[in-house]
Amino acid sequence: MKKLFLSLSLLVLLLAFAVPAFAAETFEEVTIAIDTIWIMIAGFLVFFMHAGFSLVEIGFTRSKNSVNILMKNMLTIAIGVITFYLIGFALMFGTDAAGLVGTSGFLVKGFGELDFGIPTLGFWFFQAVFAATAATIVSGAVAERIKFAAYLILAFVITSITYPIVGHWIWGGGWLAQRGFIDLAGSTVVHSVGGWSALVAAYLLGSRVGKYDKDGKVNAIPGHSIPLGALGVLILWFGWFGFNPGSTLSGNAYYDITLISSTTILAAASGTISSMAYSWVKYGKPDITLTLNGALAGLVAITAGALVVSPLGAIAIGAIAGVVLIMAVAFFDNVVKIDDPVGAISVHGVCGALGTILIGFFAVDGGLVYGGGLSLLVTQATGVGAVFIWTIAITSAAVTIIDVLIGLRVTTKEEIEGLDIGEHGMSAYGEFLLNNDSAIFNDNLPYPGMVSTQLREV
Amino acid sequence: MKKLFLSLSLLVLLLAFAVPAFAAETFEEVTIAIDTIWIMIAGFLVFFMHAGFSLVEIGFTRSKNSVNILMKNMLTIAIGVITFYLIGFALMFGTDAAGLVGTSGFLVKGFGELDFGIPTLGFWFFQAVFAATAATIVSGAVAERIKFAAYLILAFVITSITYPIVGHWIWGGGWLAQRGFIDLAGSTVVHSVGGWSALVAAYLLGSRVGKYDKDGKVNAIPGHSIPLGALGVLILWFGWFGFNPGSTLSGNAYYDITLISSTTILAAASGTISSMAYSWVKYGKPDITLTLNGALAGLVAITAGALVVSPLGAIAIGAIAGVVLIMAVAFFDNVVKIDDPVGAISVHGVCGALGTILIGFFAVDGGLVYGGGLSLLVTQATGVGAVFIWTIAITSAAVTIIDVLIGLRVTTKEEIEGLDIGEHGMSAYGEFLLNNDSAIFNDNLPYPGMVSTQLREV
Amino acid sequence: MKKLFLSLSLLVLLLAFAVPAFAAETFEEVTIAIDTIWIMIAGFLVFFMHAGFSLVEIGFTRSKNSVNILMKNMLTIAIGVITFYLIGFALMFGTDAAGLVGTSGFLVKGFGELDFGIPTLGFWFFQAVFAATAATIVSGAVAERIKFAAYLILAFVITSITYPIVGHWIWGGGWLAQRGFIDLAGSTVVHSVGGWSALVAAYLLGSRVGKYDKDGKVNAIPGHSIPLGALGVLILWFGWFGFNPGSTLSGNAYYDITLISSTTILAAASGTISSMAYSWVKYGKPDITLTLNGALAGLVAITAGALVVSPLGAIAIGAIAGVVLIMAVAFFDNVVKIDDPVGAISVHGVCGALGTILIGFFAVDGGLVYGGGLSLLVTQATGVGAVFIWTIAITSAAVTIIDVLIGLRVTTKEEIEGLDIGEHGMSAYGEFLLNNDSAIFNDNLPYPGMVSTQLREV
Amino acid sequence: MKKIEAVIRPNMLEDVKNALDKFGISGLTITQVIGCGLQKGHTGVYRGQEMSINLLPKIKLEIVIKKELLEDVLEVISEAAKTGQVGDGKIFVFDVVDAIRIRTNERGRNSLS
Amino acid sequence: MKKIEAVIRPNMLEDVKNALDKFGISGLTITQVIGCGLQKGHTGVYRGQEMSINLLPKIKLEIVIKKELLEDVLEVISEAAKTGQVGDGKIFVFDVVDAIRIRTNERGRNSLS
Amino acid sequence: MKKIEAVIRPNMLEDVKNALDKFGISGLTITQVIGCGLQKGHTGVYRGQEMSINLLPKIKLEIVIKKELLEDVLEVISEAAKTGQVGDGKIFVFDVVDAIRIRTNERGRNSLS
Ligand SMILES: Nc1ncnc2c1ncn2[C@@H]1O[C@H](COP(=O)(O)OP(=O)(O)O)[C@@H](O)[C@H]1O
Ligand SMILES: Nc1ncnc2c1ncn2[C@@H]1O[C@H](COP(=O)(O)OP(=O)(O)O)[C@@H](O)[C@H]1O
Ligand SMILES: Nc1ncnc2c1ncn2[C@@H]1O[C@H](COP(=O)(O)OP(=O)(O)O)[C@@H](O)[C@H]1O
Repeated sequence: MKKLFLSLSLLVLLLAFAVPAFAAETFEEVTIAIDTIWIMIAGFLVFFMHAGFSLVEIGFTRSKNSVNILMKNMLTIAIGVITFYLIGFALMFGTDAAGLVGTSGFLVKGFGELDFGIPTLGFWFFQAVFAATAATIVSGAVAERIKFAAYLILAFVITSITYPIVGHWIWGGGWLAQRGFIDLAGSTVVHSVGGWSALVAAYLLGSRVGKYDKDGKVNAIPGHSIPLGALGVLILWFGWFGFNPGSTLSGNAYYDITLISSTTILAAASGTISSMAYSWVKYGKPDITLTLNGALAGLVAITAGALVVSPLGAIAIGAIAGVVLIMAVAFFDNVVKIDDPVGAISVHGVCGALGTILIGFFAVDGGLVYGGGLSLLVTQATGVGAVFIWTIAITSAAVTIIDVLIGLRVTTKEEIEGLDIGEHGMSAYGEFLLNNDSAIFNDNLPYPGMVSTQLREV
Repeated sequence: MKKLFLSLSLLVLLLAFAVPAFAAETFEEVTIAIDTIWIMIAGFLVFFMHAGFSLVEIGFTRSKNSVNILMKNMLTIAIGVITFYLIGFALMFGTDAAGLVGTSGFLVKGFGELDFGIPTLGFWFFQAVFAATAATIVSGAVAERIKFAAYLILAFVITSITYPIVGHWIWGGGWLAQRGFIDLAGSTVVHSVGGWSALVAAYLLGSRVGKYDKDGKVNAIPGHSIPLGALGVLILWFGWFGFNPGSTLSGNAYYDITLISSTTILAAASGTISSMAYSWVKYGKPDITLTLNGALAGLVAITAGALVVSPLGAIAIGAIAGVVLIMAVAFFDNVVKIDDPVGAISVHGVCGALGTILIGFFAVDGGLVYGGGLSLLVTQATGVGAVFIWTIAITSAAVTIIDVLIGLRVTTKEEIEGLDIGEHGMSAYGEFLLNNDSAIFNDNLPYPGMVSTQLREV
Repeated sequence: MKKLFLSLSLLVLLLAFAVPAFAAETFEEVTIAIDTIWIMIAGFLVFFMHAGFSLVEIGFTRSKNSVNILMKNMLTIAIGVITFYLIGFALMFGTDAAGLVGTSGFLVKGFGELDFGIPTLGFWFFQAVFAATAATIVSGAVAERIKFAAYLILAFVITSITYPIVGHWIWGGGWLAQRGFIDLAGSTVVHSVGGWSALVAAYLLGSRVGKYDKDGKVNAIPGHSIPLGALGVLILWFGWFGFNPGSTLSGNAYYDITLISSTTILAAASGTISSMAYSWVKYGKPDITLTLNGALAGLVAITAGALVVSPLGAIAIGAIAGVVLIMAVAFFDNVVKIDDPVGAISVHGVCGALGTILIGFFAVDGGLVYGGGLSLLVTQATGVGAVFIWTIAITSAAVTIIDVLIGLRVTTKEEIEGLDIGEHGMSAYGEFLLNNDSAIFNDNLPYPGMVSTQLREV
Repeated sequence: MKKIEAVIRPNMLEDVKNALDKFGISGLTITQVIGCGLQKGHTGVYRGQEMSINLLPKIKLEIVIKKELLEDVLEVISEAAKTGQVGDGKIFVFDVVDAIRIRTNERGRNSLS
Repeated sequence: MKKIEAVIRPNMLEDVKNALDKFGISGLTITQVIGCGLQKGHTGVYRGQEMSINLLPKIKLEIVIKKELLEDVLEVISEAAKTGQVGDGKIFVFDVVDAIRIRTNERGRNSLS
Repeated sequence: MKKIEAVIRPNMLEDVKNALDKFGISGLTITQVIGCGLQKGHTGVYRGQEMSINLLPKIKLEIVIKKELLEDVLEVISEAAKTGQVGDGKIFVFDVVDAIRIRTNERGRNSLS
């Protein structure tokens, strides 16, 4: 009876799924299964990073723009995934033309089922969640002032053109790949592309109202929720374990997986410590948003070289990135005066480039520190430079065209009221009483807890 | 010495765990191991969806009820898991009686160790986290007015009776399974069961104080934290990658896994875009809570057919669901006037049924669009109808009995003060000053950021 | 052409990653791959628990200290990981000296590549995320009054000395391991070590200003965000599925994995229900923070015995832990008057010890309930006692030395203003208007929603 | 000119505001306050510790009006805000020395809209 | 002594405060309020339902000053707070019977800093 | 009748309230405000940028009492609220023209509880 039940039940399960369940029958199939589940799970973790990006972006900005930022993040994922299905994947992994761009494979058609080691749709999935990431980085830098519709078009351009073409150069068999350029999981492909696009967009948009006084004085515009921002960073760190170790593109590469996971966590840890310590020295107190950025800086920087450096090398890279991050934030804030609310340019652009170049020093095989000569360093620098130029060029063009067509920036009135009301007709917090104009008079209003009273002894 | 250390250390590890570590020794064992870790990880992700549900529910409602909602969510998981261990699993997967219900296997006893392909407890685990989901869906619709004790009983009924019996029909070898009804991961089994239970419970409870004026005017009752609601949706989307791809019930089915993951993400993406666009057209601005619901609508709708439609089919299903979602929300709000604070009926009930039926159109094998004739569509519609009738009937009975026994709804005084104080004696936010009566006078009080001043040029 | 593309593309992928991709070629390699990806994914989940700890700690405390708590959590991870790389792993898993401590393997050097079944760095990774957990437990108990620098040193001591040495005794081949002491995933190794360190540190620090009146009256100091606290608990529960099932240290042990996952979820569920019910009986209403703690109590308690008890045994252990938790919280609050804002001592210290000892009763093989005699119980109690003494001793010494060197506690003035301003110069919520002195006059100020007006009928 | 300060229940605000609108008063300022009077508070419990809450949320309305409207407005407010239960609140009346409309610099009675 | 109560636009607070600083007024108290007057509100949409918002955020400034400064301070405030658009706000003036500096027990005019 | 407006340190509220309770005053209204006077503010740092904070959180107490109690209540409050450090706050006194208990329509002195 039990037997009967069993077979009936299994039969029914099969029927229910309408296709015969496929079971691995050969050794090779088992290794494909292992690769597939590893890459898919890694892809799920990368997807989850979007929650992290969303939280960092709203946490580090004012509550009057939170609805708008969350909408941008939701739509970035949606546009990124659909676009990358229709166009992006083809440009990135289609038949190579002159080392510059893929020219076939639109709608992920025309590939062999196992061209990429696992079923092509699985490989597409992993790449698609990466693609959306590059666009999301921009979202933070342009927050609190870009028109919603303008942003949607920009996100479309990044995921359908800017990113896939760089991706083709480096991961799709293009000219940089052919020169031996090393970028395991995208310090350059993903983070620098996002960061440099952010640079251009934030520059062309101009700074937020209240960020710079007429006399050039820089005002702090504190974020409205450090807890959400910190949760976002921890989610990103968690998701990075899909981002980097998943980029082995194989679950069977067990040495690689463990090395990458270890260098990733060590670089993040040392980035956290070095940025905490450096902000303490430089500004008198350990600064939390810089420390949070520092963890991300370590992660971004190790992303290119996680497989080619040693654990000690990873600690070094993270530590350097944590310090450079703080210098970069101060540089963009005070010197070039480009207003980047969440530090996206510094974290992703600068530290992405930094990490890519540091491979030339710390690669166990070929790095300067290990006596490997200059050639790797030159290759890495070439790639960083080429991606910088391409991204600046294409994003400048795109942003300018968008500006002409529909306008880039909301009105000053809308910006002061907040984009949530202006663009979406509602507020993020229906009940809380907030100081909504903190940007305007931030050197007058106290922040909670800033009670400076002389206290009686208790 | 090293060798010695190694063996000592391993020996000790073994001792420490008190049982001999089991290692795969045959090819079959390896495939079972792969299936097991895949299903367990998928189950973990499904568990995590409860965090998503919790956040969506509190984010979309008022802060004065957040403690109560979180308590409901915690207890739903707890009751769901324990109940499904004692009773639910037996009714769902026990020896079939007349295609209607399982009749053996209480306490998950009496099954062969590998009856379900992986160890039975592993299969139970995966099914248990699903069961709790169906109950949680109801929690959102009855929020802000149901008695805590009444809800606990209702959650018990859903996880021990309502859901397992539908589950038996479709996944446990029952009559619908035998007719070839397709529901991969539960558009109908989980979501419609939850959604239709929500419909009945919300209807019998009546609307929240202040939702409808005497003259029938509908008032908005804005949620108190869109950021938490949005985070909840992203966590749900993330968890869905356990829900759908995990429902292959095999980690070796690598083609299925990659197809399901891809259709899932594409449907969610197109649901996001279509609901954003439709709300923009219909209400003048892109509405965030409808867009968030739209992503979920796409996910719910693709859940049944993720393995039997193409990527383009998935995009179509998601797009349709995103629009239907908005029409359904307006319908329940304005026409039948059933007050559903989070849109659970529309997202899970309506879009669950919709997605199940759309298989009749979009199934590559047997769908109308591909010239497959009507028979699949009829089967799908039959299942949707049967589950609707069963769920409405059993939930009506349960809710009525609960009402008679202990009362369903808190007093008006308690509802206005908030259930947090009334049911649990404390508040969710110990420090924030809130507008707690926003529901009562929501067309008078401004929401943060709603500053309409004429601003000086800056 | 397609073929050409394929080979070019794959070639390029290889080049891009700079090392030849490693692919499993033997049966044994496949089993290692399965073990590796299982343990790494489990480790990722354990890492994510740090987000859970962070949220519980800030949610259950006042907003004026949230920045400080988040900084402590970030640095705990960072210090824990780096320290455990440099020192901790060696003390825990290096060559045994007298059953007490490891003496080799600093910088994770000198082990064979597969000494631990998977690549050594992978095993290190899994252990490193555990190590940081023990320190984080302390963070909650000392919240709202410890100096930032003092905490950093304490975290260093715990992850580099306190924890690794206990770890050596039990998991590294030390004297307790040799006696057959059972602690699968660390009820004692991780949670009790954290809990007893918390006990000492909270005791030596003294209670927060306002917690106890001169006449000994105990004041409630409500947390500022129950939603964040509850999300934290759900994240912890989710992460626990890495903590416990991952501690099989093998993905091929599929029976073990499914049993552990099931006992884990069942104990958490029954802990949730029993603490909810007991708080209802004892205090008149079901208390949410105790219920959330109750879920954690169930998880902590099952952690030692998840593999050696039955599902029903797990339900019993969880239920007992949920009740003992509430008694312990009341005991520390009212009787010994040690101020533990988040209940860390009760949850991790008490329930960790409890769960370890309950193995003596509920172990299917050797437990008293199953007629197994006293010997297992004695072994378990011995281990619990030894770890208690060691942890109390070393932490007392460490805390005393820190106090002498740099001082342990912030000034009263800083404590009342909040550590966010004092230690970090900024606030967690830049905009919200808060009652920051709720601790001082908590029996005067209302909490949101506490509207006791007589309401007109609506 | 007189200034009326009324401390009322939060959930009566809508009714009071509607009544004032109907009467023709459009200018007013509202503050969230907490207060105590005869009305008793609550007891809450947090982790087993009792908390007594004796300051309750109220809404303070401030309205500056021409002298001759005083009695009527007082009646409108107390009518609309009354439930007959302890905790209904209080109204206080003050003299106003002067008033200015910032936009136009109008002074005195004319500045009241 | 006189008390000035000014209800102004939130985003004008910085300008007003700077103007007062310059004039030499350092003591003031600020409250977040919501209010309505001639200014029209907003319409928001939530899940397809319209919400009309006719109480708008304002800032209330309270300043107690010596009588002889009254006219000057009134001018300083209304100058700085003016945009010329509906919604600029109102200023009311009241008599103060007495004032005390808690720290020193100084009474009357001397207690004003 | 007189109205007392006292601006005090947030963390002195409990002491002041207890002192008033003891004295027999049960009716009062509390508002969260921010203010500045002689007391200096703070400097914070956010991402390396300094922020100067010169408006500090205070608590405003409003109490309407019978005239004859005025001096006693003033003393009770200033005693309880004093720390002797800059920032202790101010008390202002105003005349009250009339008072109404909404629940009962009692007017004048009788309406004060
Ligand atoms: N003497 C007073 N001075 C200032 N505010 C008062 C005074 N008496 C009452 N209030 C305010 O009025 C509110 C309602 O007063 P209460 O005495 O509870 O109402 P009732 O008039 O029904 O007795 C209080 O919460 C307080 O804010
Ligand atoms: N009669 C009044 N009593 C109390 N507050 C008032 C009165 N009139 C206006 N206010 C306050 O002043 C604010 C601005 O008033 P409004 O009439 O919009 O400005 P304007 O002077 O430009 O007509 C209102 O939001 C309200 O808070
Ligand atoms: N002239 C004034 N008008 C209105 N409020 C004032 C005035 N002077 C002081 N305050 C209020 O009193 C608070 C304390 O004043 P401060 O001058 O710092 O105290 P102290 O009396 O110790 O000098 C200020 O923050 C402000 O809110």
